[in-house]
Amino acid sequence: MPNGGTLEQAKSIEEMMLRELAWLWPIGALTLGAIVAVLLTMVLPRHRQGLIGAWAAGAHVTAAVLAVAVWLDRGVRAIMEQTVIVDGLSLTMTALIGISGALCIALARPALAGTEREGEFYAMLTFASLSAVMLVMAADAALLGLAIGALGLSTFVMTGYLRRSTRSNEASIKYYIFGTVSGAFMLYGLSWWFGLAGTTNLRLIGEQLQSAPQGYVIASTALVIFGLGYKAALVPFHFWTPDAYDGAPVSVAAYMSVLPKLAGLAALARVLTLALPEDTAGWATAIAVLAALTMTVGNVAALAQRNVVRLLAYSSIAQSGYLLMGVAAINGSDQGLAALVYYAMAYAAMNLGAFAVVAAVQRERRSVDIDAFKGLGRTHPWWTVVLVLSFLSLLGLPPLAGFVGKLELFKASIDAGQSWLAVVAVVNTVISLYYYLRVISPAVLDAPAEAEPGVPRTWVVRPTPIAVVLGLTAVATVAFGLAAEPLLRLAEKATMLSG
Amino acid sequence: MISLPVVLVAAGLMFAIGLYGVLGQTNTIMVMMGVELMLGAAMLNVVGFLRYSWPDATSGAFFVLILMTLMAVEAAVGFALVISAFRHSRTAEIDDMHELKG
Amino acid sequence: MSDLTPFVVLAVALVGAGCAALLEQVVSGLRVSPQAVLTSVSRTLRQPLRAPQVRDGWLYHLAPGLLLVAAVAALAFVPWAPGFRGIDLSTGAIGFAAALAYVTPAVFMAGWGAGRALTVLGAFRWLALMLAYAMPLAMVITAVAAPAGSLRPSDIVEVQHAVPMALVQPLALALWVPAALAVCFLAPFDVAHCDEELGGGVFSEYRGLDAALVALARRVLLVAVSGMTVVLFFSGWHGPLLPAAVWMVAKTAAVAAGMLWMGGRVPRMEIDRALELAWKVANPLALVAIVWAGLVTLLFYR
Amino acid sequence: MSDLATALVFWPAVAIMLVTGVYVFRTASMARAGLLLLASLGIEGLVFLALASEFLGVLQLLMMSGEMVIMVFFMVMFMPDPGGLMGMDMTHDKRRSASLAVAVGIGLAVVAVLTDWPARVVGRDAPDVRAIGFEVMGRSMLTFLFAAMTILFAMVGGVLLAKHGGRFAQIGAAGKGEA
Repeated sequence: MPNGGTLEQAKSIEEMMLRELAWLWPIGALTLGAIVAVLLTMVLPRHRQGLIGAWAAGAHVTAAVLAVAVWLDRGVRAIMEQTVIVDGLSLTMTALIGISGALCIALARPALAGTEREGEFYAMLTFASLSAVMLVMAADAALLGLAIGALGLSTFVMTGYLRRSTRSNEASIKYYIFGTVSGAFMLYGLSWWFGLAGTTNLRLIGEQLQSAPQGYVIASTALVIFGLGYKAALVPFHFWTPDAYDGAPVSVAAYMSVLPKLAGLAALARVLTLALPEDTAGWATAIAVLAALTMTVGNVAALAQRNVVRLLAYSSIAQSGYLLMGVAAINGSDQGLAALVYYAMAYAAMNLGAFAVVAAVQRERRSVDIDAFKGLGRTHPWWTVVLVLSFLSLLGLPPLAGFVGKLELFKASIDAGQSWLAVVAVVNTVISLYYYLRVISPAVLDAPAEAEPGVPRTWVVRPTPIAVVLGLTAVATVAFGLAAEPLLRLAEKATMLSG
Repeated sequence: MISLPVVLVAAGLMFAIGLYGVLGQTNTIMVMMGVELMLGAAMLNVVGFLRYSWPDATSGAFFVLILMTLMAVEAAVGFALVISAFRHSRTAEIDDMHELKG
Repeated sequence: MSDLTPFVVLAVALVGAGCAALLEQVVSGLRVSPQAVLTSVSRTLRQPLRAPQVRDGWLYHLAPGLLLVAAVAALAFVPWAPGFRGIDLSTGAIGFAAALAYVTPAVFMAGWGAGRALTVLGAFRWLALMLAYAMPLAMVITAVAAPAGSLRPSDIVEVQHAVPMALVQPLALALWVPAALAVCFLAPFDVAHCDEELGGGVFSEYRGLDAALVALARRVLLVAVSGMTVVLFFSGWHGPLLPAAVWMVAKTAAVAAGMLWMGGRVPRMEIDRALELAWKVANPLALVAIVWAGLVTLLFYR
Repeated sequence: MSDLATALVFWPAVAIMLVTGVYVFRTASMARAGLLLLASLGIEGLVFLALASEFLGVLQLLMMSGEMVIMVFFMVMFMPDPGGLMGMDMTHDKRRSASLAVAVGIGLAVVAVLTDWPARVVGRDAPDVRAIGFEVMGRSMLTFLFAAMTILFAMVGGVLLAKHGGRFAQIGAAGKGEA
């Protein structure tokens, strides 16, 4: 229904909504999690604030489980008068967001324990995950704009969490400026879309856009992609990424490199297929060019980095480029979306693993410079194992998850008739070899820095939450690669509903 | 006479003014003002469409409400960030921020 | 709304302001003399306009104008009798609040533009107070509008033909009164311009035409706010025997007199206590008032 | 409203809206900049009223007054030179930003004028407050609820960043556990 401005419509919609509430379980879990977290923050004493982290992580996991339950029990459909689409894509992304969000909370907990406003941080993080889920599910321009704004504001706050640190303040302000400006561009584009169709429903907008004049379509779509591209750190809109990751707490950088990015990419895929069906105005080629640019710029810029967080930031830009290959192939190939979903899962696992190692190193050695990784193998063998696994997987070495994912993306790209993009991606993979190995080799080969020669080798990984994250991500990175078959079948089922 | 293109051109100019502020100002709060103008331009677009193309499109009116919400919410978070930064470094100037390489 | 409406509204504002000035004399126990009012007006107008050394002349001289525009716009939303009203929007009640909202920037401009320590202090106090009371004010208006199912002031009057809203929603009235007193610059909330503490506060520097405009705007505000109080809570023009307009005017005069009487007798509230009251008591109570309005509407007005 | 009255409101309002918008960024006084922005966005509310969107216009007037007054307050607090007395320059990249903004403005205006917008019904009022209410309580209910969540967490986040110290800060031990 395009609009709902009469009493009869409101009544019938209300009745239908009550029946459709079951599809909203995952959203409900995160909403409840966020609100109760705020309430608990006010009630619990300081040394118990960690419980809120447990509660928030529980809400995330529950949301993931409920997403699976909804898929198995209820199936997929567009609900709430097509403002929200609960389909394979959004449910798998919800599950992914739930699990990765919980892992990020575990990663953040040791650094935050005992700080001021710890509980509020977990509440903000839960709300950010809720916004990410909303963004993935949105099929209505109003909800889309609101979700982008909400996801932005919660991540600005998390970036600025270290209030005494100039770097953190600066990072959050830069992030804020880029975020609000690109959001304004996107909302302006959405207002034009509304003018064409007389509704904010994206599918109905798509029906109108097909017959609209080219110049208008290109201009308005470019405006909308501005906002989503910034969320996913695509290349013309990527300037904020290294600064924001560098200034933010490492756990927040991990969060931002996975959740908003994947949500933004999924939303991009949904918006493009809903609003521009059938390759209107040749968007697939435009996105493919964007993908090539993104991966190239990210990889080349990463070569010069000595700060591992900045290096991972540029690496994550490059990874967005690979992921974007999936979006570009959606229209031309059936495998595009499946490859995107699979690579999203693999990327979440390996990138969180990499950031977990960085968090652990920063915690112990107070630095994230490449030199801080020297001789990691001698002192912390388990960290090094995870580091090597996740970096090699980001690089795309068989038999790890990243390899299978990239292979799928290449296949989809070629299938969609964009072989040149696959070639660009292969070249890029070769470039990225340099900087990934640049971190791995001192960690494995070198001796530790002279400052701490006598540190004994320790096989015990502390603190426990980081150990859990390290273990889970490492296992996932390997398992997703070795047992790719069932996961790929799952990804193939994660299709999009067209309203 | 007033017509849809007039409204849209006015909105486009307003958006450009906001963009001018965003690009040209050195102070975070001034940049926020530019963003407010840009969002205001988007609202003006929608209201123009409501008047001249889609008088029954309540979803557009609702979209304007969401835009107003976003304006308020983004301003609130922006102020909080400025306070946080100002308390520490006594400045809200973007040009003074060069701790990170950019 | 005809093309004559602006003139009608202006006429009502001028007449109302004059009556309010006379009412002030009554309440403060003086002999009622229109001549005294006229004399004071002409004396004020003969003063030179220029204030000594203001910091920002533009803001300083625009402020009284904006204040008057806000007051007259607020007055325009008040319906005086069936068919006799200024602007008849379907969202008039919110429009009234929107018009009043521009009193705040006007006061800020006056205080900041004058650039004296005490005027700026008064402006900041006023800002804090008005921002704190903005939320309860808007929520009270929605609560009162709920039974009518409309934000049009005349509809709100019609729904009170039997029972005035003051009896149905006493909590809403209790929340409305402080806000009404504050926006009319009356005690106990005259924190922005109190003579004893700030030596006249935000308006202390005004001379001549500016001062006259401020005085006029304050009287118009009093009329507008008391008129809207009658419309929202005391069943507007409804009443036995007498014609509608007479009832409306009589009730408005009574409310205005009551407010002036109270303003002269209640001690001034400290700004931080007033703020605490607004944020910690008035805001939560406003939510209760909305829930109560919903219950009443569902039970009795459908 | 009659056509004449509408035009009498619309044209001056649009002109003032744009002019004050430009002067926001051309004044040295921070207090003036904030109040000019209030003028620009508040008068946009009048434009909405002239375009027959009663509810949105009134709401815009109401919301912008509160929001921009707060903005003025912040400007005055956090600016090096709130009164504009020192005449300091607060801009960078003047030429480039102006030319880029002009280019974008022209581009948007050209696309807006050249596109053949569906202008079917002329002269009917925009949706009234009742219809918007049904929209909010019906089709867009979920979005509306999420907007409420967003406002709540903007408050939480604002307090997190802005309030000095934490809830548990004690006298003498302030900032001990600050991250």
